[in-house]
Amino acid sequence: MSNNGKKKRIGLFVCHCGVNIASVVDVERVAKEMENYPDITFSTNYVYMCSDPGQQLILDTIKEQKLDAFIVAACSPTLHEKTFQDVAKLAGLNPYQVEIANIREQGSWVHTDKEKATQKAIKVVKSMVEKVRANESLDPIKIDVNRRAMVIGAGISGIQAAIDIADHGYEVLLVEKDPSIGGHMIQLSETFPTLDCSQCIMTPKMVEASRHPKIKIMTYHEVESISGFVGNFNVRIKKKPRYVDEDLCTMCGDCEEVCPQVVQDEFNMGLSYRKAIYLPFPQAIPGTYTLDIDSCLGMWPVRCGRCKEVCEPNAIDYDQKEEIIEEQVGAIVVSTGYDLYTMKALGEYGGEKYDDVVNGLEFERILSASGPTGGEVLRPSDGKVPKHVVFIQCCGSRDPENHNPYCSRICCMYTAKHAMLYKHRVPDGNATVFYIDVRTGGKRFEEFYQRAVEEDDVLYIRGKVSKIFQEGDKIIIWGSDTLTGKKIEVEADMVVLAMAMVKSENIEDLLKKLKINTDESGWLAEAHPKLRPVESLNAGFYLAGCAHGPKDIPDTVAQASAAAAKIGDLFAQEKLLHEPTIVPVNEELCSGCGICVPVCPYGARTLDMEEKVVKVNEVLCEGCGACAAACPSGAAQQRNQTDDQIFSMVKAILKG
Amino acid sequence: MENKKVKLHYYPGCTLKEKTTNLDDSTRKSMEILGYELIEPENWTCCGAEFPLNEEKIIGLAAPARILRQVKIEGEDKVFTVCSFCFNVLKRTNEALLTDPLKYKRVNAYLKDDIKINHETKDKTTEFPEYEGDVKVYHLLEFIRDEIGYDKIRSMLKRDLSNIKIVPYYGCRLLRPKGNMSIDEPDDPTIFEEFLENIGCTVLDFPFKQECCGSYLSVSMPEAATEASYNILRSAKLNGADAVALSCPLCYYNLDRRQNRIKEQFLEFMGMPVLFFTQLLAWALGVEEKILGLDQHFCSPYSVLGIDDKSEVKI
Amino acid sequence: MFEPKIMCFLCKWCTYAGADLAGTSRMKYDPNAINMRVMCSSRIDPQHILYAFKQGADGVFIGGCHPGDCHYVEGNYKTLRRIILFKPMLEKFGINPKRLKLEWISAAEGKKFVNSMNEFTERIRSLGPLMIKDIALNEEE
Amino acid sequence: MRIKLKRGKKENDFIERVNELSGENVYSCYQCGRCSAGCPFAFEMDILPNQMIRLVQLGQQEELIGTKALFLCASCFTCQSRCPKGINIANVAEAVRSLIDPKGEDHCGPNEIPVDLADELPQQVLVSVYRKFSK
Repeated sequence: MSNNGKKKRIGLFVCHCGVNIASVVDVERVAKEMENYPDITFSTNYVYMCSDPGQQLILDTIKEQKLDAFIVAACSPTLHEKTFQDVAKLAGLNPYQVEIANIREQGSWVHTDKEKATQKAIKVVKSMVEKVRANESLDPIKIDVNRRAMVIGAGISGIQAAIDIADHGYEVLLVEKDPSIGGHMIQLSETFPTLDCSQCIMTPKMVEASRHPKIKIMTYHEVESISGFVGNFNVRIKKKPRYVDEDLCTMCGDCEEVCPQVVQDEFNMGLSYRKAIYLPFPQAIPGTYTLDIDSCLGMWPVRCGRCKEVCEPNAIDYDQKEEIIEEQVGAIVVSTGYDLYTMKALGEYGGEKYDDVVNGLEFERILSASGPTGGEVLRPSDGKVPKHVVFIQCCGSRDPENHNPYCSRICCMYTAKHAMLYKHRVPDGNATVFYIDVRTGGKRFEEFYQRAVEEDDVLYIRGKVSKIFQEGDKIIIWGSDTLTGKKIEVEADMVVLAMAMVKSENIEDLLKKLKINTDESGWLAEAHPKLRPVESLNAGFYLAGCAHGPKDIPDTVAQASAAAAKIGDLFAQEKLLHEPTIVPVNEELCSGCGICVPVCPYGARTLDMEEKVVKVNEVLCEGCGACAAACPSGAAQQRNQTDDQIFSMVKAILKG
Repeated sequence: MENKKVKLHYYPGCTLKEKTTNLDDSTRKSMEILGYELIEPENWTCCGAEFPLNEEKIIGLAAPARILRQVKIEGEDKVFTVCSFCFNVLKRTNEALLTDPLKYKRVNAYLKDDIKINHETKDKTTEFPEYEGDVKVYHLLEFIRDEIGYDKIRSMLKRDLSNIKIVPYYGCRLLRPKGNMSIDEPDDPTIFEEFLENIGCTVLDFPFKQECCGSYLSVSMPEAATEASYNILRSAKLNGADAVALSCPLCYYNLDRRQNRIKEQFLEFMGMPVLFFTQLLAWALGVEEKILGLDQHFCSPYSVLGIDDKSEVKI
Repeated sequence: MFEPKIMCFLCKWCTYAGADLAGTSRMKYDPNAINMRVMCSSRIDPQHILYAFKQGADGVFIGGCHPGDCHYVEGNYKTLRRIILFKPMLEKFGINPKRLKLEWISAAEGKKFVNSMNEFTERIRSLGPLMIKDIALNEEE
Repeated sequence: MRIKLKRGKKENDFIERVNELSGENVYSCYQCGRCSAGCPFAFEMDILPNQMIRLVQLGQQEELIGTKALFLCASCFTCQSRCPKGINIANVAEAVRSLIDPKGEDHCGPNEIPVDLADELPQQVLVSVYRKFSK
């Protein structure tokens, strides 16, 4: 596009880069030959264009020559495109009126034939003239920010992120699908490598979150749908009926006593029982009973209704209905956590057939002072104290053939902790660990592992177990000791499987709503594996905790705080700036075929059924141009890289 | 015609023709009752028993491919076996021909040179179609589950087997190698249990159901094989079984015929009856006792089936 | 010796950066190819390729990120599909599809970029010049 | 006893041949020992299945000569069904057997069959044992 029909006055500055360019490319000839190229009103060369005098030369020339645009033939645009755009701004030009011709990295440095390299440089410069001639002046797209955040999942990562964001001074919605916040961490007994009690450090965090004036806790809520974009999300949240009024419930427990329905207790991993109306655990937040409708006999008074009868404060309300709550937020933290891989998948280990073969979280509950055994180590089948406990690492981890390819990272450490805690509880018992490698790459981890071996007599056997079965009241384990080259058979009283960590069950639905990508194992994908580890590629979404991949508590907390800090960065901006080189639609040309709509990976394009044209959300468009290539009518044109620009550049390169 | 029999190709394999006629006879009789007329592929040979594990020993695929080609020539697209070894070799041959173009080419190059002579007319056949690996190979357990259906079996039961407390023994070849070769999950199989339940047996769990019996090591390393077999029978006993059900003639040899060796090596061993699944099927379908060939067993299975033991007590 | 003209479309995030790396590593290759930087390989429309051939390119090279590495999630898969579908059409136009090449080159693969350039230049050299007058596109725009 | 580790042509060729004949990649084994843990005949073996793979990884053809373990494999595939890397260890054993004894001596030929057993042995056991352990 020309400037209001007026021809652009374009300047050319060819850089010598000392001898880096000039020794191969005849820079003077480039400048000279280009003098007569259409629209070039000024052409020169200089030894270091990026130096202060070089920049001053450009600045002065723009003013003297009244340039509308200019080209710097120099190094790769990744190095100094920004430098020269700033020069343009200083001179009052729009930065999109600057183009760089790369004649160093893709010119002088890779070629030896001076004549050919010079000819190539001229062609590259010509193509950039063609481009800049049609460049539009653009301003960044500015977006308002709604300075409220939503955190999905209230385990330790979600709670930490919520507290940090709230401490920045922003409002936070903390959404949790379960009746209480706390996640898996509140289930743990003691934590490695310090052996401090998990509930003792977790409960204050939970209380802090619940008391924080900027945090709104929404337990028993699920995200129903999300629309909008970074800074401006509209969220619909489903409030599941609890059938108990949170504000009225005094946690007296009368309802629980009369409830006739008994089901397995999830908090204790099914090792104990709860009623259909229940408090998940004593420290639950919010402190209120919840009626689990799937287990309830039915709420018509004719069928049961006993809980309602005995409830003194009249907190039980059978008429509660599902509600949809709409909220507006500017950023979202996804901290949906993990689950353990199912033991059913390990048929050779009995696949949940044997009561005394338990997974790591079950053993945490057995060890926990608040657990079903009150902290005594008793095996589930007969309540006896197991005298020999075998721990098996890498159950379902590091097994690309049959299970999960990755290392679950925390099992080495929690197995050492389990063995140690077992020995502390049962000093005359034996703890044996089967391992492949012991990975202790955290602060004070190796010392902890060595302590288990040296001070607590935990026997480590290097070899993966092949089979577990029951014989009488003993569990038989077939393993091998690869260090001596012997097959090992152990008779144990109890077996603890360090099951792999896997993505949360049924998380796919939520992720589809959020449009967040995962890796092949279902863990949330970060925007860059090294440089952007807490952001999603989808702008406005941040990752924290094990939803992103297996990690221990300190790493989880660090990532949660990092996500909160990133949100602080986002909210500190007055307006969000967005690259304007997007692909709008020329509604005159658009036939409404809709081909570009599914091509867009960001959902930025929608077909307006009434007007029969495609509408573009400029904020969502990242400017890849895939839609422009797909558009059959030419209505979708990328700003400053239109088809016409590409054609004229190709022509300049090949015919020039 | 109500009693019209369905024709079905059946590959018995060598061992069934001589050493384990009880397996062959009970299979034939049961299938007859279930409405099938069994046809053996003409001029069948040994399948080779062991599938060649060496990528370059392709000649071992020629015999099973030839057998399957014959089924194809006779106009059929499926064949069933009861011997686990034959099942494994035939099925793996198909897999190799379907997935490995080089093996396909070389096997068919061998088979191209076949000459078939009709000894009566002295006619020679030298033209054969290529074999592409497309005849479906069933084990009878699979065929019952997928084609006959347990409902039909249950509707035809004549005897009550609920007093028989039995464990299924899969062995290796029905379950492994894992993947396409396996008739069920290698470490969590249920097909054999389902079969036994549907013919009315009381089925017990048994952790050694997929352990190896020692296979051909009973020739080269007899003590090792004996110990392996003993462990299986011991576990069956510990889990409360009256008998072990199986499908493989070699497992049968190791677990039943060699119980005298087990007894020598492990003095406390008291014997454990072993039955082919087809014997149980035939018995449940009301077949008379003499067809079952129970007298061929080393460890008497009569009492398990509730028959007065007419043979001498061997253990 | 025949010196082919080669038009390269390189994605900004991976292949263009790989070409820069070849430069900073001072690797050498033939100057027959001239690069155009695009945001994503999926910006390239078959029209652009045809146009390049029409303007006298003897070969067209497209460089994108490795599968799974696309800055725009999946643009490279779109490119791959388009190129696969487009190649038979090129043949109908009388252009040997070997004159069009799609390659995945990351920002770290300077060496691969150089090798691809040399190989592709050599391939086009052996195919000889594209006889524009013989093909269906031969009329002025 | 020590192994002098060489990574010359001879050793590499041996590993390459094992991979070719078995159709597996012995390099992919990370020595977890699960094959040995589940092998029904490991209790009789002088070296365990994972050690056999290890010796192949080290290129030690000579060390494998005379190992009893190679002739204790019943091809039951328990190892293969549980190997976290999906290695078909029975195939590797078969490849090693054929490479350490290329001249072809019978490990278990017709003469080894006990006379009293010859009558009762099922055909398939004879066919399979010859196929495995003789040339």
